[in-house]
Amino acid sequence: MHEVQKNDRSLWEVVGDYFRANSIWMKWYCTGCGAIEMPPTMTSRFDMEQLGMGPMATPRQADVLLITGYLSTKTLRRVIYSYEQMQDPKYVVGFGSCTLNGGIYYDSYATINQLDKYLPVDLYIAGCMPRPEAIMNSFGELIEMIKKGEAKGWKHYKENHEWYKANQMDSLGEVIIHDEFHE
Amino acid sequence: MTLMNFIYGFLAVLGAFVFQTSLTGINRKVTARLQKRRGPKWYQQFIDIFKAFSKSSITHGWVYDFGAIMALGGIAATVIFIPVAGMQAFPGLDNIFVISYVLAVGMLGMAMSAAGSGNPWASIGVSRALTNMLAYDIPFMVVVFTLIYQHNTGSVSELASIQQGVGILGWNFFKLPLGGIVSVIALFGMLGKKPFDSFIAPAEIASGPMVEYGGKQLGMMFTLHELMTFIEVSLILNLFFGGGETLLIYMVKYAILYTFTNIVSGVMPRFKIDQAVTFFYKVPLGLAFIQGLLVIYLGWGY
Amino acid sequence: MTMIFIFLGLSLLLSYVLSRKQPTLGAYFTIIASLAGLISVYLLRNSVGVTESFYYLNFQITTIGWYFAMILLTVYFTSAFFNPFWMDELIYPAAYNSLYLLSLVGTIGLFFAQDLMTLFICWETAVWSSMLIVQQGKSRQAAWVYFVISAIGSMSTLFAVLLTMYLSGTSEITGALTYFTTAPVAGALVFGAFILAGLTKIGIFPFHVWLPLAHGSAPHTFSPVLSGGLVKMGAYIAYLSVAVFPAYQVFGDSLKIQGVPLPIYGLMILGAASIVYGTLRAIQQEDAKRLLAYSSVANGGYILIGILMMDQMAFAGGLMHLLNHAVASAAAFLAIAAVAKRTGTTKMSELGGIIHRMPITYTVYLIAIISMAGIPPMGGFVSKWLIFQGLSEKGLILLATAAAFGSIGSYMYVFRPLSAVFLGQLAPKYEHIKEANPVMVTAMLILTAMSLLLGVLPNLVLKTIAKIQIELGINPIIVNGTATLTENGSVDMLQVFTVFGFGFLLILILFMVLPKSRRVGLMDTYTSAEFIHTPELLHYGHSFYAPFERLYEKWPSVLPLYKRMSMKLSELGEWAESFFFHPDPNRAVLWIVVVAIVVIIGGAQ
Amino acid sequence: MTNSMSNWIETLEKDLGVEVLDSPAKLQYFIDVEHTNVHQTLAYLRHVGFTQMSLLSCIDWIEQGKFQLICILMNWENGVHMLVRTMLDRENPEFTTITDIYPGAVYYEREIHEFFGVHFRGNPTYQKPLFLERWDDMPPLRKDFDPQAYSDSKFPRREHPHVFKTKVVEVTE
Repeated sequence: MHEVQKNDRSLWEVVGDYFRANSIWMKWYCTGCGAIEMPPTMTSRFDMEQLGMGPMATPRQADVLLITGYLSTKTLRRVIYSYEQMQDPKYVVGFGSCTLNGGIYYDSYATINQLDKYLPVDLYIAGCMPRPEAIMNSFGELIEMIKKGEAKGWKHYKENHEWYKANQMDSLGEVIIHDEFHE
Repeated sequence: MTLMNFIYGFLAVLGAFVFQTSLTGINRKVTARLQKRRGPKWYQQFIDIFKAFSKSSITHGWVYDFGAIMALGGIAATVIFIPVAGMQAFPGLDNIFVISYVLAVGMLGMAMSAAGSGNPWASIGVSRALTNMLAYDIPFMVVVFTLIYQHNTGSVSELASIQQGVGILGWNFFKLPLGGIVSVIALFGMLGKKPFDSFIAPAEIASGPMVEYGGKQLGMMFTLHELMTFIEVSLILNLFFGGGETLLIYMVKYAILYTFTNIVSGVMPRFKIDQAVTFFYKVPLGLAFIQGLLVIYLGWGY
Repeated sequence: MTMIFIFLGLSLLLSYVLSRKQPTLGAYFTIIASLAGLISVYLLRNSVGVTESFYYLNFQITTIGWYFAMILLTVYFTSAFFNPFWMDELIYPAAYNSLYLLSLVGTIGLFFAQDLMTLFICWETAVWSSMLIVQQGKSRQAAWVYFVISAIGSMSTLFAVLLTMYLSGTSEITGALTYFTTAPVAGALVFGAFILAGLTKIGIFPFHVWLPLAHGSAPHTFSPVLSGGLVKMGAYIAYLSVAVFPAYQVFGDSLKIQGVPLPIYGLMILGAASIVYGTLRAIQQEDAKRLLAYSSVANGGYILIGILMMDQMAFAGGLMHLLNHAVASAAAFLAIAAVAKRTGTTKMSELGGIIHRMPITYTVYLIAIISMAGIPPMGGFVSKWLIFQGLSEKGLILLATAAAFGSIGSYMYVFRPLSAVFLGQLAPKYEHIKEANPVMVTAMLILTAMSLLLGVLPNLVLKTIAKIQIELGINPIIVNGTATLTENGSVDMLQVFTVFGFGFLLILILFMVLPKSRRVGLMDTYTSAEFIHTPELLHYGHSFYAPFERLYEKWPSVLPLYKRMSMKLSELGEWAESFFFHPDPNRAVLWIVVVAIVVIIGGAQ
Repeated sequence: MTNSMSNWIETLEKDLGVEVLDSPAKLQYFIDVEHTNVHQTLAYLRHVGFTQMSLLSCIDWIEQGKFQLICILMNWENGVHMLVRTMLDRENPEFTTITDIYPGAVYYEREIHEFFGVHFRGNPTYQKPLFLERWDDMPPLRKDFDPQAYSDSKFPRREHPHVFKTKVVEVTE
């Protein structure tokens, strides 16, 4: 990952990070097979609401974007469009090996191999789909990262915007699609 | 109309916000226990609201912001009108119609700023919210009409003080049982609780009017929801459950009533909007009419 | 006072001559003429009781007449500002300008009429002139329906006037009408005829058919006058038939419901029916002007109930609602007219996002609908509150439900144009429209300021209404400072406004303290991550309340009933005609024989 | 095979002059037809009762240098599936559209063109893209297309440093 400076957060940001750590709203982008792991994490056995986490309906309201599985080029365009609609301090969590290195679809013409070339990923959860225990453990990790100010993916995206855009362009050709089905 | 009134008013708004938000946090735990899970911390609702305030936000033009400010301003003003345990920041302003119509200012402000965001889901949510308001408000207004006819006064604090001092049976809920039931059902509609929450349905219309809110506007909408809940529950409390002699009794009764609505709504499905209208115009309106005729022509409930 | 009528008559001819040469000049002249009329009538406010005559028409100034005339003149004055911009769209601009002033003269004459014949003559001038203007609008059929139903009103007024003058001997209104305390049967007949005229003109339920047609298709600049002004003529007639004509004594012995005699209660039920009917139909409309027309039907119901109650609170509420509704619906119609001037259409599904190009028109429309819906800071709330207090004082539960339905339902139909026309996505074809013309904007702002003033300081109007109530002998509405006191509780609108302002200020500070938000375009909204590029697809303006409208889609409307009646009538006519103008001769022979027999028998008597 | 079933197959074979092969699946038969008289067969079968065309798909026999078009028809009266198969040359796969017999085939033809490159003369929209957005390479389902090479070139990978937790670095200016 990238080195993290310790002392560049103002007081307003430190307090904000405390609130943002204890109340994380997720935009469930159920892209792949990992989405089925979320209901058990929410319901009575694991209950992610005790960490202050809960699903929200639109990216405008959400803080964390969960990419829960393989990303085809068409889905990645929609994910990038949603990511840019989210409000700053926003975080991305990549589920499973398909976002890490392409997973079982490493050689497919339709799915991308590595998520963090296109979006700044703050946290990967390994597994070909991680179980709810792994998800709860990694959410605890995410909360610690936010509290300490290490989840700076959104700042990284802002600073190296051209680099991300260049990667997106040569892999996807174009993000906003205007064709017969999207007029 | 001195400076003290305005300070009392500000304290009333602050107190209402703190009391209701902590009560919502406790009720999120109650709903969680309903589903056999542990549920969040009791101050989770505070954290959610302050987190929303701490995030950056977008705007779709001046009407988007003006509507949100007008909505929350209107509702904050209504909280100042509400008599709590006999105390009022501005005495003489607590007429039922003033309160229920200033509520409409809040609803109109939110509707205006939601429609101003240009998102079709927000407009669909607003059209459902207004239809829902037409559904629950007519039976409630008939019951309020009967109360005014019976006690010859429209002021909420007087209606509350009439019921106090005679023990439980003095409450209007027992003197006018049908009216009490109708008003509690209308309370579910007012709060947008489960059976009647098709206008903020997260799955169907992406949380309706709130679809384009993020950052500080979303925090304002959450505070608006908390204050609106405070107004509506305390309105029903004062009219039918005798409002509190002291602040403590008021808060205990308020908590019981609000938790009751939460528990019932925790197990309810969701009406489609036209089913909600037909439901409200069959049973509650019928009960309200019967109650009205009983009071006017047979003189019961005095 | 006759000076005013002479002056307006002259200005009528002058405007005709002027606009023959240059139409917009004639239109600007109508503004000046109506302003002069407004000021001169205002100066008459303390010369009550002066009677003057003009050949055989004699007038008398009464506070109620003065109050009605002032309402009407404000509406005429402010909508006159819009005349110059519609000159090119009208077929006969010169006729329009002169008829505009003629209908003004007719209605003022009606309010100040001292005897019944003047009343009828002024009623006819107003009806005729407004009908000829409505004809210049989109559809001739609307003008024809408008005239037929007004004709019902005129015929019943004529019948009542002649019957009263014959029975009571005098033609002076108050003297003639009070005669009927002694002859209740004829009194009931006269009351029925008079109130029928009032109902047709206010547009109450069975006779409301002309209102959406006439308002919908009248020229844009005349419909505010139609709904703000001319509907008040019917309210005046209703006032005459209940307050001046001693209705409560004449029907004193009939069955009483909660202290209200049965015939008057029946009329109130008609008013309540028109509130419910107007609201339900307004929610369905696709065209903004027809929607506002149906809202005038609903508000007409409030006015009728208020006036018929004749008690301390609801009567004052009814009279004040006259002014509030006139100002609010005139402002709303003018705002829609301004939009129609810029975009060329009033159909809501074709518009959208106009606020981004016409913000002032938007604020005018917003204040107008807040007052029309009866929401506190604006005037509409005070009058609806008084009417509801009056109803709950007397315990009329059915009317109270209809009133509640009307006011809550009005949130729905007033919000529909707000969201479909002004908010939502801005269509590219309206990208470069400009704000309304400054002349138009001043007219609209005058009306907005008035409805705000009425909301914050209702005592200005309630004092005059209290004077009217004293003249009628009912205990007047008590007003101290800005608080209106009634038995069922009081409301101090200035305090409500300050507390509302305080709340608004509080939240404004909170909003300013927090970090500034980033401006984002309208198309950058959440479309569940799908790419949509045409704003028209993303604008939700068509069938806005579809689930609610489906509930009463199949309810029968009154219009087909009238159509069937008119068909039956024409069939009867043809059948009768076939008797006399039949080609084969034996029909003629039959009639000769019949006539012969009649002559013989007659002769033998 | 019930006797009523067998005799209509004989009439079919007699009329079309083609041999109906049985298939392992129940109520499913094959017909192999030359690509010139596919349309008469389809028209006849539609007339006989096979009103529904369930699927039109294509197989790439790269060894024989052939594309095989398969049209699955279904008869609602007796629930029989009939598969009409024909072979096309792989170098320039030309075929005339069957939308005049089965209008529903328009999107199947578009898909086959997108994934195999078969040209369907007479179908105006067969060249427009359907599923793949901004596709810039040869039709992907042909056997001579190498997905691994495409994936490596289009979606590059970098080696993850074996750091499992971000180190917090003390910045000393």
